[in-house]
Amino acid sequence: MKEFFQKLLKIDRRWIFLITGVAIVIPFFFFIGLPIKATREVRALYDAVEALKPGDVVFYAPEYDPATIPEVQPMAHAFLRQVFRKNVRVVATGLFQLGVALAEQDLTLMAKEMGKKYGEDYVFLGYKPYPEQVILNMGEDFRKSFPTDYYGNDVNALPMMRGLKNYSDTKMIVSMTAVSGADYWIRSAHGRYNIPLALGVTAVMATDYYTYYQSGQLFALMGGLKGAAEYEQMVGIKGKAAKATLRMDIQSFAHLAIIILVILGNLAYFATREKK
Amino acid sequence: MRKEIPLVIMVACGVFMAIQFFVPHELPALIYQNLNKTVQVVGAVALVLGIVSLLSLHFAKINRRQPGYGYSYILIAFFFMMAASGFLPAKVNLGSFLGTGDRVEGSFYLNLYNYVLTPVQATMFALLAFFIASAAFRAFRARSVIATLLLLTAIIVMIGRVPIGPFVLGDWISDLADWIMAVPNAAAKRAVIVGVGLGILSLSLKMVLGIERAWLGGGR
Amino acid sequence: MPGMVSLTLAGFLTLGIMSFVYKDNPIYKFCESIFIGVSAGYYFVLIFYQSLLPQLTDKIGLTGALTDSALAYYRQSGSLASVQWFNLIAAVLGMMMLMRLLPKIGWISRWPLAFVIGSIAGLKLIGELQTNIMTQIQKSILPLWAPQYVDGSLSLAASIGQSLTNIVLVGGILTGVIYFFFSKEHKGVFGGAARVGIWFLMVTFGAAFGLTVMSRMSLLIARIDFLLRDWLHLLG
Amino acid sequence: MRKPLILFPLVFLFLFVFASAQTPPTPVDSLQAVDTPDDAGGQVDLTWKPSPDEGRAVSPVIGYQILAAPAADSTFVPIGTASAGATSVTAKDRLENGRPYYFKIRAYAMDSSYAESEVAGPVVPKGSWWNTKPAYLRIVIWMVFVVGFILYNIRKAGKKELYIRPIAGIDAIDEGIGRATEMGRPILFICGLGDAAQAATLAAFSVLGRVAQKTAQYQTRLIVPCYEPIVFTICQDIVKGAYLNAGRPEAYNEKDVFFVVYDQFPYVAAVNGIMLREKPATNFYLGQFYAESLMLAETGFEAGSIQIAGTDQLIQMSFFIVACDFTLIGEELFAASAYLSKEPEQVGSIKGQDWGKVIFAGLSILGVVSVLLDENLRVHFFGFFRKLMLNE
Repeated sequence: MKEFFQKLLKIDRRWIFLITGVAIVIPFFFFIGLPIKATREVRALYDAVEALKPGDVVFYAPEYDPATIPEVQPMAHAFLRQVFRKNVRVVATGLFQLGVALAEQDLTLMAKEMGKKYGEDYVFLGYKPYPEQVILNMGEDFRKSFPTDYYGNDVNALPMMRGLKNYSDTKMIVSMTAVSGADYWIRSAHGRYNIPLALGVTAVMATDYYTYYQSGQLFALMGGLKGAAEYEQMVGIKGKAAKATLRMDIQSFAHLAIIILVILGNLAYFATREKK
Repeated sequence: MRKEIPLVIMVACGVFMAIQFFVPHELPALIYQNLNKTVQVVGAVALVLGIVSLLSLHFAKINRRQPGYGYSYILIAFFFMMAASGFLPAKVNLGSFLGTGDRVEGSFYLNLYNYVLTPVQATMFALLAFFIASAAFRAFRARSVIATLLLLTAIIVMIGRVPIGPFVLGDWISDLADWIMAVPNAAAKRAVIVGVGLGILSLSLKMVLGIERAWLGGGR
Repeated sequence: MPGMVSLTLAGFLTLGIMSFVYKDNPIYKFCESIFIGVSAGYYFVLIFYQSLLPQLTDKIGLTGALTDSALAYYRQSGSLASVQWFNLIAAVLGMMMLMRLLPKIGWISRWPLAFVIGSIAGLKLIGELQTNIMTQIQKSILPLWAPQYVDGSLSLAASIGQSLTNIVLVGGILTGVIYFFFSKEHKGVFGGAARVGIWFLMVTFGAAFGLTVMSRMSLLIARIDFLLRDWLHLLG
Repeated sequence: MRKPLILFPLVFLFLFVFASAQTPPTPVDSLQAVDTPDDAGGQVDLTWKPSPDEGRAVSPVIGYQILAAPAADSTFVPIGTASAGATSVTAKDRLENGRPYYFKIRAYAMDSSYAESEVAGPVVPKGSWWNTKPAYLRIVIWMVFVVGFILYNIRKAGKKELYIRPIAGIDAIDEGIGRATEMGRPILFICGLGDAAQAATLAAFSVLGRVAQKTAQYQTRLIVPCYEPIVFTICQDIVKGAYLNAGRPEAYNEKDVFFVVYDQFPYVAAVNGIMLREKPATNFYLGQFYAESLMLAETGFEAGSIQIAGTDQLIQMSFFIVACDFTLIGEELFAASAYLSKEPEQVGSIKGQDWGKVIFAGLSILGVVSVLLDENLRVHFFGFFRKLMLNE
């Protein structure tokens, strides 16, 4: 037994990789559908959007790269579906260089699905480096940083941008983000211009940003696949489109695998230590 | 003079940026916005310098026939391919499977982005799951009070935030995970934020006062 | 359109990059080089079109500054708001940055660097104070005894629960801050408090780690989902 | 909301032509116009008493139009609208700083008849030079305190030796350099993925300066792969300067401080490759890190390097704590430069930071206690502090 534990402690990490992989692949073939409850911080965003009137404008800042699609995109899609369904208009930027193309794809896809028109129902301003400066500039006037939109159109020529000067003409800022750019929104958009701010972040970032939710700097916070699954259920997305909901199941087993590994590691550690 | 002038520029910009926060008048706001614009231009130019550095490093490797210099050829070739396709006019057709020039849908440039950069990024990010598992196995040992606390909270949060936790153990586990997130976690996080905030404040102050000048090269 | 070539390339690169989990090997080196080359090229073009070109052309930049001379523009319009001065400054600083390529006058590139760093330091000075210090104090002021009312009458259980939460919050913040004290020796009561502080920090790190497992697992799950569903069609 | 309001004049025109009997409403009363305080200029605050006919049964007042003119007797042009029920509005459009303006308000009734108020003005919109809002004043108060503490301690610092508690991660830096020298293997220094705008990166710079000085003395190879272009140029300056200071400019190898790529995962792929091939004895990860932290740290572990990390990103701290040998937690990273330099000014600034923590803790305790105390005392005495210091 002791020898086994000693071997276990020195096990090549490639075995660990293998065990993790197997623990994820197997549950794909056995969907259970464990129940998911909506939490307060996620519901807050849903309720705030529901309370908007048709024609209101929200500022939307998707900042995630292909690598974080699985966590953030389900939120972004669910949110855009809800917003467009309410006939709320959207001004968007993509201030993360890796996420510009994705932000554009998302908006176009959801707008097409919900029958929305570019320039009237939504506008995509695009990317500029040094996001914090851009965010501050937009607090004065969107045109300061974006005289033209992502597609090179003169911003003033877009019907929706008429009468839309800066954040104060929007109802809220919602950022679906996987980068530290979220700090800039808190500090420079909410902090300086005092616009209600909600974030959709990865599960990792949720720890960091929970404090801001508690202190009221964020009025809502969605974290990771779990937050996405909750939102999907509230918006009422069903079937294959509800990616987050489906994957939460598999997640359970992956976590179990790691916990078992940690317990085994500790057993081995204590079993071998006492004998020394 | 090589160090004094930058120092003066830095102090002037620093003091100005700090004060303009309190001035609503349009003049400082105007200067401020343009300073920002300038920062963007300088950043963009710096990238050009970076690329020059990258290329010269690899050209040097090739010249000196350093081990693995063959890979440098590949790197340089792909750089120029990507850059050239981005600058080519959209009209240029590179062939049925390569697409066209410029940065339009279906162009070679975007195809390379979509089919080279994107999948590899996603894969590397996903690989992290394996690294986490191995790191957890290796380092999560209840050696001391501190290590045990780290391990226990990690496990509680892991199990409490997925559906199976409450399903098997009851709702208390997810409540406990949420409580840890909301209370002790938030408390310590605030302490960290305050500390970091003071650290940043003091560092900024030292920069603005010209005490901290490591960035100028070689300390004093 | 993307066709087999692109997809095969994507698949090959994915496997190549993954192979380093096993060990460093020529295929990994090959894929690494492609990856870096393509990325460098991508950003070179992106930055050129998205930031250098727009900033240095039109009304806002180099060409603007050089064509309609700033001073003339000022005299004509009489308003400082439309002056092109700043664009000239931006262009000049950008040029100075490029001087790095010439060894003799490379030092001049410190000017634009000083400009960037100074501006940022000044900006941070106020920003940090406002968001990270003031707000956090505000939120740390909590009643240690927090009576809770359910249907108009005092609920003892709920009150104790809330009070406990508040006490832990305030205690955690204070001990955490004590841990970060640098100029006083950590011993005696003070040292004890600092110790409690580090416990709180560890709980936070544990929680962060646990949540991250969640994040990373979901990425891997998505990747495997793609492999099993979209690529191999093993799932419905 | 704005778009339909812009249409009002058209609707009114339409109604005006086709309406038969009209009953003009009573105009608004006591129109006041003042320059908007604490703004950049170009804005005027208007207040008025609403028309009593807002609630009348027959064609009530449904909206107001704001008119402005450069002189009381010249043509007034519409510059904005306000809905019924409003008693104030900030006029923002078409007003220029430094020119006088006169204002009046037109109350429109349902049947498109209208009545104009008395003229208010002249008002000259102008920008303010100082923001007098309490929120800004409080920031000034805080600045005076915290910045004052830091400055005071920096000044005082030269006079006597100040104590700084040991920080394990910082003490390990010298050990790490020594180890690399003994083993004859290089040191890898990564300034994180932040740009030069991030304080953590700036803190990393000063540690890099110290490390480079040591490696120059010991003739140990120092590899610095960079991510952000501006950070790259600064790193070059720092390392070059350090070798110059140590009297070994010839030992500086420009090709060892290089730019890799401005993209997270290609960067990680490259650095992982370097770790596996060069097998550095010591890895430094100081600055801003994101998801790559664990990939780097785990690969470094596989390569058998001693690893010292420091960041102000909370999540990544947890990874570094798990996977690295030494971790500088949060503020410890910022203390590092002072700790290593031992310069009195630097050490003094740390003491100033500690004083900042004292007020933080003091105010929190004061606040907590005041909540417990008698209502009157709380409101009058401690309420004063809260008003003075906190934006609530």
